Amino acid sequence: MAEKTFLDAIREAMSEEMRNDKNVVLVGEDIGVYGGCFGVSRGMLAEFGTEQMLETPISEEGFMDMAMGASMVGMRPIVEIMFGDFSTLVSDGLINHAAKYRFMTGGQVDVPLVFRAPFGSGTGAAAQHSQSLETMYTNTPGLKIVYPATPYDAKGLLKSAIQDDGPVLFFENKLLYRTRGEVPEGEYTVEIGKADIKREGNDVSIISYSRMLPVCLEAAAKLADEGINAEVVDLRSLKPLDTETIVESVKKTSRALVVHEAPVFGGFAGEVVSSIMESEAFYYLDSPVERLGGKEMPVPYNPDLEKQIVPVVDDIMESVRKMIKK
Amino acid sequence: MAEKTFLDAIREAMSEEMRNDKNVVLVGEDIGVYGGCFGVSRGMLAEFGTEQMLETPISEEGFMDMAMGASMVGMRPIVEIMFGDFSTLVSDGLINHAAKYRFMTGGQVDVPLVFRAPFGSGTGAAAQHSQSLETMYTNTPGLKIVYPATPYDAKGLLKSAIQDDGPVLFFENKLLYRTRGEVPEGEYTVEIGKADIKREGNDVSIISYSRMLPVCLEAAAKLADEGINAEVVDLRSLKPLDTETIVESVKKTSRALVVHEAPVFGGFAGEVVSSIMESEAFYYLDSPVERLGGKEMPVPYNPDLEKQIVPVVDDIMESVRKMIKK
Amino acid sequence: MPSKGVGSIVSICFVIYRLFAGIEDIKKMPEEAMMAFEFGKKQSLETMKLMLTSRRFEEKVNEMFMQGLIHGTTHLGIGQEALHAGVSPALDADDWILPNHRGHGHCIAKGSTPYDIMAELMAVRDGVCKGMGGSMHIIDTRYKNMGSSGIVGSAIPLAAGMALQLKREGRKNVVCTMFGDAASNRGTFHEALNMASIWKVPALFLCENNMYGMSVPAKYSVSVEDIAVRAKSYSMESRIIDGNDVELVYSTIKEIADSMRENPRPFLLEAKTYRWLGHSKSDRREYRTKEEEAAWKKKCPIANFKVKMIERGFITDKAFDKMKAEVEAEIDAATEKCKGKDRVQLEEALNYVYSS
Amino acid sequence: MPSKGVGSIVSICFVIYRLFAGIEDIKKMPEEAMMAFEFGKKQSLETMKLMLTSRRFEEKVNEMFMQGLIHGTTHLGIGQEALHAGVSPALDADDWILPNHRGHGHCIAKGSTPYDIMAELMAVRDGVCKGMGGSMHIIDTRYKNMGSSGIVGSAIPLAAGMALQLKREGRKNVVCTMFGDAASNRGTFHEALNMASIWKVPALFLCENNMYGMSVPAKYSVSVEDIAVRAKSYSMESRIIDGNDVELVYSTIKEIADSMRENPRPFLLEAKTYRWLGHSKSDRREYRTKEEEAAWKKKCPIANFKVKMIERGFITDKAFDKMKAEVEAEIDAATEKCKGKDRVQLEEALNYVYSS
Ligand SMILES: Cc1ncc(C[n+]2csc(CCOP(=O)(O)OP(=O)(O)O)c2C)c(N)n1
Ligand SMILES: Cc1ncc(C[n+]2csc(CCOP(=O)(O)OP(=O)(O)O)c2C)c(N)n1
Ligand SMILES: [Mg+2]
Ligand SMILES: [Mg+2]
Repeated sequence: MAEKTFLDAIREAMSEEMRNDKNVVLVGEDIGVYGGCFGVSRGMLAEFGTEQMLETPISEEGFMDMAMGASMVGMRPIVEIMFGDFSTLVSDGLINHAAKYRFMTGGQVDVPLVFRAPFGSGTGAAAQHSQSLETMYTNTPGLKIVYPATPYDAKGLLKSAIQDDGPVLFFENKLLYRTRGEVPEGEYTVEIGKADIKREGNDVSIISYSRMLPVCLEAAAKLADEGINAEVVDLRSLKPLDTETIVESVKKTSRALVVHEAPVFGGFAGEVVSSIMESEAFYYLDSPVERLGGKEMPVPYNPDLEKQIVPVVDDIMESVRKMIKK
Repeated sequence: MAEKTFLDAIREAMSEEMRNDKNVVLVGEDIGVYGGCFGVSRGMLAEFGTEQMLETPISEEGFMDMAMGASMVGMRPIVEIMFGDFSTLVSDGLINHAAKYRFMTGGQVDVPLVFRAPFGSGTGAAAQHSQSLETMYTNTPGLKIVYPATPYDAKGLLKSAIQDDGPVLFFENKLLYRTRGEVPEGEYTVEIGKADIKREGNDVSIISYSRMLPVCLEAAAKLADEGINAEVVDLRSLKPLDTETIVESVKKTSRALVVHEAPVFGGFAGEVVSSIMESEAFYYLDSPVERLGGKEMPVPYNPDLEKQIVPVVDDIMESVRKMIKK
Repeated sequence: MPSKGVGSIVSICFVIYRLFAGIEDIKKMPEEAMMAFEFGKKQSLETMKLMLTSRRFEEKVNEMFMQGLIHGTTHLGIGQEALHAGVSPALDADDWILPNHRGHGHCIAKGSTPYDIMAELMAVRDGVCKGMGGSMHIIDTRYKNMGSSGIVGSAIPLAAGMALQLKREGRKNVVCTMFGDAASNRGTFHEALNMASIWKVPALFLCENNMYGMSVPAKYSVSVEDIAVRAKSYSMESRIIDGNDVELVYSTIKEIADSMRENPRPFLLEAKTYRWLGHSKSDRREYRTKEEEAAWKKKCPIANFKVKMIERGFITDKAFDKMKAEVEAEIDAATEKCKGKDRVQLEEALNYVYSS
Repeated sequence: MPSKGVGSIVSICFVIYRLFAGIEDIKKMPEEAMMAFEFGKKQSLETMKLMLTSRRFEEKVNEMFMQGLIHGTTHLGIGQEALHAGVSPALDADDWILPNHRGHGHCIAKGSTPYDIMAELMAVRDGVCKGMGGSMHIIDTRYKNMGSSGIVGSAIPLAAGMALQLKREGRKNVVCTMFGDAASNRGTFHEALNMASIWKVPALFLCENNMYGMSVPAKYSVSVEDIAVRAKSYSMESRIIDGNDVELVYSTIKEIADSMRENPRPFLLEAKTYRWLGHSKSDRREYRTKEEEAAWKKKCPIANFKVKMIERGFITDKAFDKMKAEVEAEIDAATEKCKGKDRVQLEEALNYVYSS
């Protein structure tokens, strides 16, 4: 298997699907000659031309809605926004339209649309270009949400998302773009709604997704040196959430720590905590489930602070150690 | 004390504050002669004139942003949108701007803006006019969010919101508008960030807010007939959340049920559950904390279904009974 | 739906005339040429029936509301029947429409029966959307009606996107979206018309300027006298017409749509009209005068077309009354049929949430 | 900032001339009158210094990026100095500006020192925003600079709202917001200009049309040749100017702003210009030709104004070089001063989240 970057994996998934189906169209700003703000689509214009690469004006709300309109009559658009923060500009299309048209029409219409957006801090882009806004969408029936952490999962999940007949939000993290991992050459998909145990262990379940996953894995590796055997669960899909895998893991380990980049308060971890609370895993708990996430502030430009507001390896190790001592 | 409707309470709070300060301005669609989509501002145009009543075109994003701009140089706007569902159109103003300008400018600028929006189903308005979208905002540092259930709290919290120097989201529920309660004549405020025990009890804490609160109270009254003594906690503010009151209540009752109208999955209850999980109340729990909320579907027009997708008195009683049996 | 026979031929002549005449010539075009378009008898009768159906349907909905037999809210299109009967019949069956929230009449004109829609309003399973959508979301894909969004102005980009896909597929079809004067103040209008223009998509943006957005006069909220002027911002063609003249609506739509088929590009058409009733059921109409309402009622599209039909010998008072009674009976029957019909249950509704 | 003495007098005469001349007269206005506006010596020197400061500041930022001494990203305004030096000096101290993301030069022209801004870019406490905002959010309320939003186009309604409040308070001040060609495609542009028009707020919408939004040519993304045309959609006055001619920029802004003070209303001004460097640091500029870049470099606002100054005997080559060296030294010193300055700590930053 070839080692590829997360970014290459995304490009490969799109390219394969676009080759298979001329109705798969990438829609977004500066995706053509420029190759996309982060270079995701670099080189694709040459192969797919303007028929499958729709370069848009700065009109996020409008092009999201246009893509959705097109998707109702045969297009299978992949809508890219430059920064996930601009979610605010497309939320009407996603929440009030894409998520609801199939339902409101009594099943007459499908919206096979993929929405791709890069989230996260760590690039010095400050408060309006660094957020993790998944909770804008996790409470919306009708949407599926995936948030991969590895190149393998990115490619497999993106292909599943493109093949899905409903709207799927595919969230990316900027700091993962250059990370590498094995990506098989052939066709494969990763099922939406299935978590993945990225490391097995018995002492504690560290449950995470996206950019925090490698941080959790690093913490787990270091904890192993201390004799603590952490299991690391990669949610991969936030909606639907693979409660079963979470519950099985926690039943085995009796402890759980949920980690994400978004601020703790109101963050997605609350859902994970509740899913444990409501399952039989609750009765297996040796200590309360804990959450680690971003601090309660907009992302600062100041790089010292920018680093301090998201959980780091030490924070995770410290939380786990305390939990185990209890 | 006079019995007033929730709607009158809101009008009274706005009118009092507008009388005290000419820079308090109501901004929104059809708020003048029409008196607002739900009649909240009926009669106010005569007293406050167009100087303090800014009737807008259908340009939600634009007038939210304009109000915010005005607020940075002296206005204290109260922005009303007709349906909370149009939150999607103003989320850029609220999440990327209002919540962040004070922070991004290192404290140079305050945004004393109140955003009012009516949420909720039960009026036959279907999927795009019936949502409860509080979780679009609960994960945003920089915003305060209140969601009152009684006319008394509505008036007191709205006055606090208007007096606050930062952005406050004031959420309303359409089905509460015509409900009545005592509202004192004089000036008073309710502090943002304080929950309220609306009924004392020892057997279980039913934690809720807004429209579900009266439903919970009704369930509690009926449970009393069965000898079950429920305490009903009205959160009133979602952000900041009064964790202390929640924890004290749960320590006393050893059981908790969280109830809201928004869909369960990804709903705000997750935050409440986590706050219990993370506190000493966890060790007092006799049974896992449970959640009740909306079903995983857009709000249907079909009125039979519309009633079935939100928790009713029986659902709450049933959950409590099961919890107590455990 | 009216047959397109007679009218179409006249209309095609008219289109050819206009195509060969340059812009200057159109301005100088003799009155007779401008007035040239008239429906033949058959089309006149069909058109009248459509207008009467639209009007009666709305009256019936109003009654049903009063009786508490329909819940929620609704926006009635009485007064705007010339648009209902003029637009969809001028389109091809495979052209799409996206009416706004005030669109029952358009939906009927495109093909849905009064029963299909009344059933939706009564939230029974036979409704076009199985009772899931209600009045604000009458969508009937059988007749290429992608219906309305309840978010004012958001269907404008949806329509532009649909037109883009039709063009990509090489279909010679157009998408016509109707929206109000007030909707033209949404940012979506601007973004969609700009993109429609740069990508030359066959989208016909039809602004039904009925002078009010809820209680707010367009004179106050729209910074320009004629909304059609806004087309200039997108290098887009535009035109203003009397939206109460059904023959003019029909011939204009036909001319534009046919021209768009050959040469795909967007068009902004502004039709001046008026809604007789309140914005929605709870509207006291304090924001406008009885005189204004009376003046517009004189421009009733039905009454005025009836006069023409009588003049042309296509109908008599008696025949008109008979047609009206028939329409009334038909709608009453359709409404009766809805009563007691079963509704979708929770299990089934869950199937509509996610695609399978 | 340049003194407003000499230039102002000329400018006022010019304004009076234009005010008395009707629109028709302006069109017929003799070339000489149009060309009448020239800076005096003092203002010329100050203006030149401002342009050089803007240019040198950006060059320095570029260097600092290359050296890894500034992180994040930045959008440099080299080539657009005539706008920087022409706009804010033409405004009153109590007029507000809201530059876009490419706005360092405007911020300096409005009053912030290079140190204030460089400190922000280096994220130290002395930065205008205490290091919380960075390049995309240079806000300095001391000088009535409400800065840029990183969300392209969203500052347009913010500016309109500020202007509304100034008008409510009866202040005779204007708000000038700068935005790019690409920003004119955002829905916020449409919504804000419509409301600015109906409420007649003193907002000067300045479109800095530098022909590209990132890699996308305005010719592709903007459906109209001149963005100023879009003013018609809002019954708004507009004008197009050469954005590289600093005297023209200054006199135009002054004329419009002064007229808005007396008679509050919005205005759309389009200034044609060009950014010499890439959109941001990672841009390879594959979307445009070297020839095009070279042609625009010939229209360098600094070089061209230097020629005029020499012709008018206001400066010599030597004096120019000296000024350049001084500016360079000043910016180097400001930059050095930033190094090692302390940064805000977490506890303090928490205070900025919520108003107290
Ligand atoms: C974005 C949005 N804002 C407000 C509303 C509430 N609303 C529904 S219809 C309407 C008036 C629309 O006026 P116009 O576009 O002129 O259409 P008309 O009703 O006159 O046909 C309003 C304010 C809405 N549904 N969506
Ligand atoms: C809403 C939004 N979309 C996209 C971006 C990314 N972006 C930043 S600047 C820019 C180009 C803006 O072009 P223009 O408005 O012409 O200003 P210029 O950079 O040319 O000065 C883009 C696409 C953004 N910041 N905000
Ligand atoms: Mg209207
Ligand atoms: Mg530009």
